[in-house]
Amino acid sequence: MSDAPQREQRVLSGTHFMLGDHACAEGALAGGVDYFGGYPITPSTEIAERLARRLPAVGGKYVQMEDELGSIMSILGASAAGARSLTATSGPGFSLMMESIGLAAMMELPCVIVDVQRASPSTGLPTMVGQSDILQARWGSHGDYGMAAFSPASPQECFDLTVHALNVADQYRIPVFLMMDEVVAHMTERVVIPPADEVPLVHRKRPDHKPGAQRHLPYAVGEDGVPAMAHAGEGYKVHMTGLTHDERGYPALTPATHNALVNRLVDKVRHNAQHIMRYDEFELDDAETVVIAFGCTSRSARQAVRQARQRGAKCGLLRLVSVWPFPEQRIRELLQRGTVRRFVVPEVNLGQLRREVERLTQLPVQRINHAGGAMPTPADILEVLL
Amino acid sequence: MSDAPQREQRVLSGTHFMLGDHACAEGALAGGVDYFGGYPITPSTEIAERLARRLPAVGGKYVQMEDELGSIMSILGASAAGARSLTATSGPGFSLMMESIGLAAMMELPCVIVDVQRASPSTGLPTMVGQSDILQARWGSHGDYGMAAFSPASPQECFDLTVHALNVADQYRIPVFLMMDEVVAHMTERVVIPPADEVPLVHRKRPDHKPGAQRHLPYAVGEDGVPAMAHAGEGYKVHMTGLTHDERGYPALTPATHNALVNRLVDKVRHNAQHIMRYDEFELDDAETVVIAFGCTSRSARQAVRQARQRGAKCGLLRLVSVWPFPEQRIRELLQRGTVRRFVVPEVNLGQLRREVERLTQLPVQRINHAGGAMPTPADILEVLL
Amino acid sequence: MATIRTNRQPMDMERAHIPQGEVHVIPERCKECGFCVGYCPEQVLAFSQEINAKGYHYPVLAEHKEDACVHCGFCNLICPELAIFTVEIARQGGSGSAGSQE
Amino acid sequence: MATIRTNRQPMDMERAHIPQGEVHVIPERCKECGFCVGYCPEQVLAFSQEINAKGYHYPVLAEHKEDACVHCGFCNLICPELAIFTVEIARQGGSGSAGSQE
Amino acid sequence: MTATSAVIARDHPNDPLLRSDRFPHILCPGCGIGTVIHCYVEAMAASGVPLDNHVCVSGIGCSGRAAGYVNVDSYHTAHGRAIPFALGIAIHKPELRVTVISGDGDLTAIGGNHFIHAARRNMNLTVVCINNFNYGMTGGQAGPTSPRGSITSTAPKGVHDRPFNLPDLARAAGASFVARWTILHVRQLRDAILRGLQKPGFSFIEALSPCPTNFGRANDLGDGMAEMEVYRQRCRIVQELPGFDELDIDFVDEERPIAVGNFVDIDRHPYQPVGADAFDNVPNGTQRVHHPVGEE
Amino acid sequence: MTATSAVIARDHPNDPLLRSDRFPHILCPGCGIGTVIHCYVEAMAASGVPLDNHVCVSGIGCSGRAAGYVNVDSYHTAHGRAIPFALGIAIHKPELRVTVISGDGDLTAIGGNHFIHAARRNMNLTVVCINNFNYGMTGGQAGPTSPRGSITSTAPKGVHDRPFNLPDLARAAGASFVARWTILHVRQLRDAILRGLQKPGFSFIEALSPCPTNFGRANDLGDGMAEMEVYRQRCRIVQELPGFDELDIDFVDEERPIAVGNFVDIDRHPYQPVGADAFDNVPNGTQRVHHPVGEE
Amino acid sequence: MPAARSSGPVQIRFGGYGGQGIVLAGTLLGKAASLYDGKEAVFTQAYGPEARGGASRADVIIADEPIDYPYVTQPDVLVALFQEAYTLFGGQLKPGGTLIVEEDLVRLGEPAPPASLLPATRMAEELGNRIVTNVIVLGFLVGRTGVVSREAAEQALKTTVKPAALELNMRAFEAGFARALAAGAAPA
Amino acid sequence: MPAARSSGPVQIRFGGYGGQGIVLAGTLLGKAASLYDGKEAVFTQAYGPEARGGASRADVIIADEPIDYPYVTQPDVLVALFQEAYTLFGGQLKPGGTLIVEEDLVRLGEPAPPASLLPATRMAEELGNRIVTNVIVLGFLVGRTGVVSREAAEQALKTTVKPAALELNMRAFEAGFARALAAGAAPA
Repeated sequence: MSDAPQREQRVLSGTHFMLGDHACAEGALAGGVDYFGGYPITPSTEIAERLARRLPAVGGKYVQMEDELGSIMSILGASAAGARSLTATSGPGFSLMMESIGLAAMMELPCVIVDVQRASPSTGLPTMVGQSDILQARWGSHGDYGMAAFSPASPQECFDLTVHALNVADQYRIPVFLMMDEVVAHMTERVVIPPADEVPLVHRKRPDHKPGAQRHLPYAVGEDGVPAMAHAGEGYKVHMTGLTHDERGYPALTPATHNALVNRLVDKVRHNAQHIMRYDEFELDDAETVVIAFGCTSRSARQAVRQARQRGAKCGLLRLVSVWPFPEQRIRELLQRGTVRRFVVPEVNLGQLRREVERLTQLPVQRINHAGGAMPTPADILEVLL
Repeated sequence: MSDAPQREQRVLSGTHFMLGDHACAEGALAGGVDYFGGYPITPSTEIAERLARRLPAVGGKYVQMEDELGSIMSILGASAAGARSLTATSGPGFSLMMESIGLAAMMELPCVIVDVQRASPSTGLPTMVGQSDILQARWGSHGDYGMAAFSPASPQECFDLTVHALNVADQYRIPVFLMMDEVVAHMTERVVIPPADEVPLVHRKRPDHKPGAQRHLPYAVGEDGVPAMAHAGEGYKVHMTGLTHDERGYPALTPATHNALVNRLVDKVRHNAQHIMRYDEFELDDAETVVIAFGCTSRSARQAVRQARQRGAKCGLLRLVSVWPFPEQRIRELLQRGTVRRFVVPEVNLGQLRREVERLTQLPVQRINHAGGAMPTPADILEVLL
Repeated sequence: MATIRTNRQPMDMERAHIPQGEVHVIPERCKECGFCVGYCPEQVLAFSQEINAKGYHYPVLAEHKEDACVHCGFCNLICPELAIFTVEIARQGGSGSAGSQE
Repeated sequence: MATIRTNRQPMDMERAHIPQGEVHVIPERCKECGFCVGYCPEQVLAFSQEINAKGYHYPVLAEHKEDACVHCGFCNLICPELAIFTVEIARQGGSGSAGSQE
Repeated sequence: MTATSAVIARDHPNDPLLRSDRFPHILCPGCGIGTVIHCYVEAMAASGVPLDNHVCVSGIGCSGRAAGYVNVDSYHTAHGRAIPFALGIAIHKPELRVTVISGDGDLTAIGGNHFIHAARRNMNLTVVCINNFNYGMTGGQAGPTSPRGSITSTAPKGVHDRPFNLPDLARAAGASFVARWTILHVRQLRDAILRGLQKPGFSFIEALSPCPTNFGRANDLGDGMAEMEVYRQRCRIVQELPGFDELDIDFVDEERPIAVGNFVDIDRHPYQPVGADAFDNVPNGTQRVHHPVGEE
Repeated sequence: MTATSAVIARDHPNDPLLRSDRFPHILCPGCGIGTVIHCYVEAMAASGVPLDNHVCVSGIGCSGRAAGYVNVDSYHTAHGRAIPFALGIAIHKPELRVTVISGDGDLTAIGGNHFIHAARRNMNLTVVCINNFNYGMTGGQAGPTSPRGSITSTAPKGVHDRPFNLPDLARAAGASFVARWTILHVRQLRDAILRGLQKPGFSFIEALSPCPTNFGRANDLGDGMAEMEVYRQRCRIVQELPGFDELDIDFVDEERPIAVGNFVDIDRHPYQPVGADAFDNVPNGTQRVHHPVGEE
Repeated sequence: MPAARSSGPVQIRFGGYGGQGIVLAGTLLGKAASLYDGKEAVFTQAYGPEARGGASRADVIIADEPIDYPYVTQPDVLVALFQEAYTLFGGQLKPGGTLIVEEDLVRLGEPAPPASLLPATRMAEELGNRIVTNVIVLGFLVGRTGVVSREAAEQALKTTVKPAALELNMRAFEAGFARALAAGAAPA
Repeated sequence: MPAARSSGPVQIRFGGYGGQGIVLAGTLLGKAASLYDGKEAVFTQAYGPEARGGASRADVIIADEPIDYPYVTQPDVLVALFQEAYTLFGGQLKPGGTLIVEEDLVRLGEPAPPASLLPATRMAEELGNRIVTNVIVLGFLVGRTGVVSREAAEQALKTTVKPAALELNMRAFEAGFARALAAGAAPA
C-alpha cells in the first residue's frame, strides 16, 4: 500500500447497502490495491468508475488504458514494481487478456483480474448474466499454468473474495480471477466492511537479504515452491522473462528447465489447494442429491434445496466459492459416504463445471443450463430435485 | 476460389518431400484458400512465408497484418465477402485471437486457424514442441460455442487435415482449428498431393433465392441448423452482429433468443460430430490397455504399442485425428466390450485431454506428461505399457 | 433560440431562384433534439404542442412561416432520426422568405 | 575500406591536446562485424590473423599504428559486443597521429 | 395564428437506404450519430458506386450501431476491430467500397493500432470516426479524445492527459484524405464522406458529435443543442492541416477555436496485397491535390 | 612490421552496467542491437539518476533481448506489450526512470497502439526503437518499417505498402522528444537517449540498425558494414522534423537521403494518473525548446 | 396491507422513465429495510442500451429471512410513474397487491383496478423541485404499505442524500407519507 | 558398413555451422530415400535463436518401414563439419557407426576414433565454389554408406537444385562419391 497521504478512508468500515460492483471496488481498496488499470466494459464498468474516484483519494493510482491488452500489462508492470494491482473486465475483455495472463503466471507476478460474466459468446447480451467464462478462466491462455478463481454469490462476497483473491495472488504469486456475474455485480444488498485492522491481509514473500549483499536469484525457491519477490527500484537488479528461465531469471531454453518450471507453477496451486479453496455446504449431511452451484446460480439452488427439503427430498448444496481449485477431494469424500445418488449442476452456461463433476463420478450428473441472459430460477431447479 | 488468372499451379499434385508447415500451406492452397492474413510467429512462420509466395501466384491474397488481432479479423472479413480464409499462428498469437474466435462462432463466419503449438505458457520455448493449447482451443474464448479441432501427426496429415478443416468450417460455418505442434510442423516427410480434381472440397451452403427476390434472412435455418450464407457484395443486404440476434441478423437482446441461438451454435457441431470427427485405431481389438494420443505424441505411442505387442502386452492405440469433437461415443463403445482395463494418455502438456477420458470412465487413466520442449519417447510410453 | 449562421450558404440557394419547400414530418421518429428547429436558416419550424407516443414534441411549422421553407434540405440532413424532410413545390406568392433577409 | 568521416568531430578532440589511447580488446566477445576497424577515425585497427574460439577475426593494431589511437572512444561505443575499449595513456613521442592529418 | 402541423409522413425519402424497420433507433435525443448515418447514406447514394457494392462495417459502442441501420451489406463486429474486418472484405473483393463507421473509443482507443496501420498501408477504406469525446454506451467514461479538463465518470475531477489530434495522427500514419467536420456541418460532412468514397486509398473523416446523455450532462453541455451551439460559435474552417496544438479541442478554454475542414487530400498509390508481380517502383512521393470538396 | 595485438582484456569498463555473464550475447555479427544497448547503458550512467532507479523493459524479438543484458531491474515481457508494462512501473513508482528498448515490429506493429497512446498521454517513458526494417527473430518477414521495394521472406517480390515515418507518427501522437539516429551515430544516439532519460514526458528515439542475417542478406546489404556504409553516405542531419516524405527511408532509391537528428524537443506537461485533486488548467500549448542535445 | 404485514418476502417494483429517480427510490427503500429495520433486502434494476428513454424498473425485495433468488417475479407492490410502466408491469401485480400510480401520467383504463393515485410530480413542483418526485413516492409508499418503518426510511435519506439537499428531501418524504396517511392507510 | 545394410532404420546426423549447407544435404538425402528409393525417411533439424552462429544439426532417418518417432537418438552415421559439431555430437555415435569429418576443420583428438576424413571445403574450392561443400559431403556419404542409391541421390539433386547450378552440383556429388569409392567403401 502506498505511503502517500490518504485523503479519504481506505477501508470503508461499517454496514452498507451496496452494489456488487462497488463492493468489489471496496474490497480492492480494503485489500490494499495500489494500482488499477482498466478499460470500460459492461457490466464491470461500475468497478472502474468507483475506483477512479476512490483510489486516487487514498493515494492509489487509477489509469484508464487504451485497451484490455494494455490494462492487464499495466497491472503486471505495477505488480513488478511492488503494487497490489487489479483490473476488471467482462468476457470480451477477458479474452483479450489471455496472452498476458500467461505472462503473469510465467513471471509469477501477482495480480487479480475481475471478470464480470455476461451472456456470451462474442458481444452476446452485454447487460445480462452469464457464467460461461468458467472454463476459459482455467484454460484460456496457451499452455499449462497455475491460477485460482473465485465466484461470489452476493455483494458481501464481492467484497470478501476480492480481499481473498488479492491475498492468494500475493501469497502464491499467481494470477487470480474473480469470476463475478452480472446478477451479483448489479445487485444491491447489505455489505459489512470490517474495521481496517480486521481485514485479513497476506502479502507476498520478500527477499530475506538486502540488495547488493548477495546476488539475488529472482526464481530461487524453497520447499513451498514460491520465490521471494524483489521489486523494481529496490536495487536487486531483477530480471524476469516470459521465456523459460532459470533461477536467475535468465532464458534457459531446455526441455528439462521448462518441465521443472511449469510443473512448479502448477504445483504452487495444487499443493496449496486446501488453503486457497473455499466452499460452503448446505444440508449435505444425508443428501442423496447433491446440487453443485456457484455465483448467482447458487442462490436459486439454495432456495430450491430449502423448498425441496420442505417437501421431503433429501438434497443438499455444495456451493463453490472457489471454482478453481475445484474441490475434488471434498466431492470424493461425499461419494465415499455412499449415500449420494446423483448430482445436479445448474449453471448459466451449457454445462461447463458439470464436466469436472463427471470426472469424479459415474453417478448421474444432471444439468440445468441456460445459455445466458437469465439464471435458472428456484423453480427450475426444484423441478429437478423433486 | 478467385477467378483471377493463376500463374502457378494451385494444387501441387505429386509426391513431395515436404516440411509440415509447407504441407499445411499446400493444403490451404489445394483446399481453395483465397485469403491469408497473418503475423509472424515461431514455429508457424513457414506457413505464412510459403503462402506469401504461393498464394498471390495462384490469384489469392496474402496480407501480413499488424498483429494477430488484425489477422483473425481480416480473415473473418474476407470470409464474410466469400473467401475461404485461413490464418496461422502459435500459442501467444492464438491467445490474442480468442476474442474474435467468439465473433466467428457468433456470426457463423467460416474460418480456419492454424495453431502450431510450442512449449508454453507465455513465451516459453518458442522453437520447441508443446501440445498444451488443446483445452484452450475448446474453451479459450468467453462463452459457449461450437468449433472443431484437428491435430495432424505428419506432414501428410498437415496437408489432408487443412483441406478437411476448410471443408468443415465451410459446411458448418464454424471456426476450425488445426492444432499442429512444432514437431510435426518442423518435420520433413513424404507428402502425396492428389490431382486437383481429387481434392475433396465441400463448400458453404448458399442462398437458394436471388438477391432482391425476397428478403434475405441471414440466420434462418432448416433442420440442419446451418444457415445459408450470402456474401458481401452480392446484393442480399446482409446484416451480421456479434450481439445476440434474430433471423434477420438484428440484435434481439432477450434471454430466450440467446438461449436458442447459442444452443444452435453448439448443436451444429454436436449433431454432426460423427461427420466432423476423425480418429484412427491401431491394435485395439483385444486391447486391455488403450493408449489415447494425438499429434506428434501419437507417433511415439504407435511405436511403443508395436514394441509392447512384440513383448506380449495387449495394448492398442486410439489416435485422435480430431481432438474436438472428442470421440466420446467410440470410447464408450470400447468400454462396453469389457476388455479394457486401463487407459494411458501421453501428451506434451500436464494432462489436458486425459481429463476428457476421465469423464467417460472410472478405470485408471495413466498420464505420461511433459510440460513442453520434448515429446514423450517410445521408451517413456513403453515403460508404462509393459 | 437565435438563428444560426452556418458557415456556408445553403446548397441550392441561388440568387435567381428561391425554391419553395413543403415540410414533411414523421412524428413518431422524433426525439425532440431541436436541431431542425434551431438551425433552420429560415426559422420555419417550432415544436408541437402535442407529444408523440414517446412523449416528445416534434417539429411543426412556426407561426407565419407556412410558406417560408426554401427547400434547402438542412433540416432533412441534420435530423438524426430521419424524421423530417422537405419537398419542392411550386412557389406561391407571399412573404415566405422573410427570414432570409436578416 | 575507406576511412569514414563521421559527421562530427570526435568527442574529446581538442586542438590543444590530442590524447593518446591504448586499445584493449576482449577477443572472445568479438564477432568480426568490422565496425571498429572500419570506422576508427585514425584507422588504427586491422583484423587479426588468428581466430577466436567461434572462428572470428578480432581487431588488432594495424601496421605502423601502434601509437595512433587518440582515445576518441568511437570503437568502444560502436562495438555491439562490448569487446573493445581504449584507455588514455601518457602520449609518447612519434608520428602516431598521422592518420588524423589526411 | 398558431403553429400548424407540417405534412405528416410515414416514410422518409431516404428510407430505402436504411433499415427503416429498425427506426426509431436506440440512440438518445440530441445524439449526432443518426446525422452521420444520414450523411453517409446520402454520400453513398451520390457516390456513383452501385448500392450493392457498398459495405458498412462498425465496431462496438453507440456509433458501432451504425452498421445496423444502413441498408447495405453491413457488419457490426467486435470492439476495436472494424478496420481489419473491413480490410478483409476490401482485399478479397476490391470492387466493393467499404466504409467503416464507428466511434472514437472503438477506432482510436482499442482500435488505434488497426487505424494507423490501415492509414499507413493506404488501404482502400473510408473511415468515419464519430467523435463524441467519451464512451457513450458504457455510460460516459473518459477516452483518448476526451478533451483536457472534461469531466467523465472515470475522471470525476477532470481529464489530465491530452487527447489525440485525430486528423494529424491520421495524416502522420499515411492517410490520403483527412477531414474533420461536426454534425452541424452536415453538407460538408456528407461531401467529405463522398470524397472519401470516391478516392482511392485511405480516407479519414472525423465527425464531432454531441453525446448529451453522458459527455454533455457531465460537462455543462446538457443537451445536444448546447454542444451544437459551441460548434456554431467556435468552429473555424481551415484549408490546410493546422499545427499540432491548433487542432486540439478544448471545452474548458471557451475562446479556443475548433478547426474543421478538409485538411489533407493527396494522391498516393493505394494498398495492394503482396503480389505475384515484381515490385513496381511507384514513386513514394505525394502531392496535394486540390478538389473543391465540401466547399460548395 | 605486421599488425600487433592490442592489449588483451577480459572485462570491459562498462561490464558493471551489463549482465556481462551473458556475453557474448545471442545477436548476430553485424547486428546493431548491441551498440544500442551500449549507448543506453552509457546514457544511463551519465543521466544522474541512480542506477537502482533505472528500469529497462523490452518486448519480444531480437531487440527485445536488450532487457536481458542490462544490469538494472529489467523485464522481458510479451510481444508488443513492453510499453503498458513499463507504464505500470512508472505510475506506481514515479521515482523510477523507465526505459523501453525494443524492436520496430514489437513497438510499432503489434505494439503500435500502446506506442501512440503512451505518446499521447506524454507518459514518463523513454522509448528506444531499434529499427532494423524487418522481423529478425522469426527470420526476416516484412514489417511496418520495411521500406518500399525491400525484399523479405513474406514479400519475396518486394514490399508494396509504405512504411511508417516513426518520428512523425510519434510527434503527431504527442511525444515531447523525438529523435532518429543510426548506430553509426553512436554519440548522438547515446546523447539522444540521455536527453530522453532526463526529460519529463514521452521521449522517442529511433535507432536504425543493420540486420545482416535477414534484411541485409535479402537486400544486397549482406553484412552489417554494407548497411553502415549506406548510413554513412546517405544520412543527413536535420534540426527540425522534416516533411512527411522527407522522412521516408528508401533503400531502392540510392539518391534519397536519410534524415536523422533530434527532431522534436518540446515541453508539455507529463502524464499524471487520475488524481484526487481537481484538474488544474495547465496550458495545453507546447513550445519548442532548444537544447544542444547530441550536437556536442 | 396484507403483503406488507406478512412475514414472507415483499416484492416492490418501481416503473418509471429516466429522470424520475426510481433507482434512488428503490435504493433508499432497500437501504432502509436492510440497514435500519434489521431486515433483509435486495435491490435490482434493469440495464441495457435499448432501455434508454424507455421504461425502466427498480425492484426491491424485503424479507425477514435471507433472500436467495434476487429478482421480483410478481410484485406485491407496483409503483407506476408513467403510462408505459403501467402498461408493461401492471399485469404482473400479485392479485390483491398494492398499485400506486402517478395520477397525472397514468390512465388506468377501464375497468380501473383499485389503485392509490398520487400526483407526485405536481407535489414535487409545489415543493419547488421536480427532482424530489421520487422521494415523495417513497414517502407515500412507506405510509401506504409500511414495508419499512418511517424512521428507517428517514435514516436512509439522511445517510444518502447530500446535506444541502436533505431538508428538501425530508419535506418531500413527509409530504408523501402524510398523503398516504390521509388516504387512510396505516403504517406498520 | 553394417548399419547401412541392415533393414532397420538408419539414423544420420549432420553437424555443421551456418553456411555449410547441412540442411540442404539432409533434405536431399531424405528426399532421395523417400521419393526415389521407395524407402521411408524423415528429416528434422534444430531450431532456435541461440543456435545462430553456433553448431546446428540436420538429422535424417531412413527405414523400410514407416518411421514413428522422428528424432535421431543415436546416429549410425555422424558427419561433423567443424570442431564444435564433433565435440557436441561425437559421443552420441552408435558403437561401430560411421564417422565422417571435415578433415581441415575437425581434430579428432587422442586416441582418434576410426573416421573417414574428407577435405570437403577444399574440394569445393577446387570445384570453384565453397557453396557445394554440402553436396560433396552428400556424395561422399552416399558412396561411403549406401544409405541411398546413387541414382536416387542424383534424382533428388535434379529436382531440387536450380537448373543453372545443377551441373556444378552434379560434379560436386560425383567428386564426393568418387572419393568415397577411392577410400575403399562399396556402395550398397
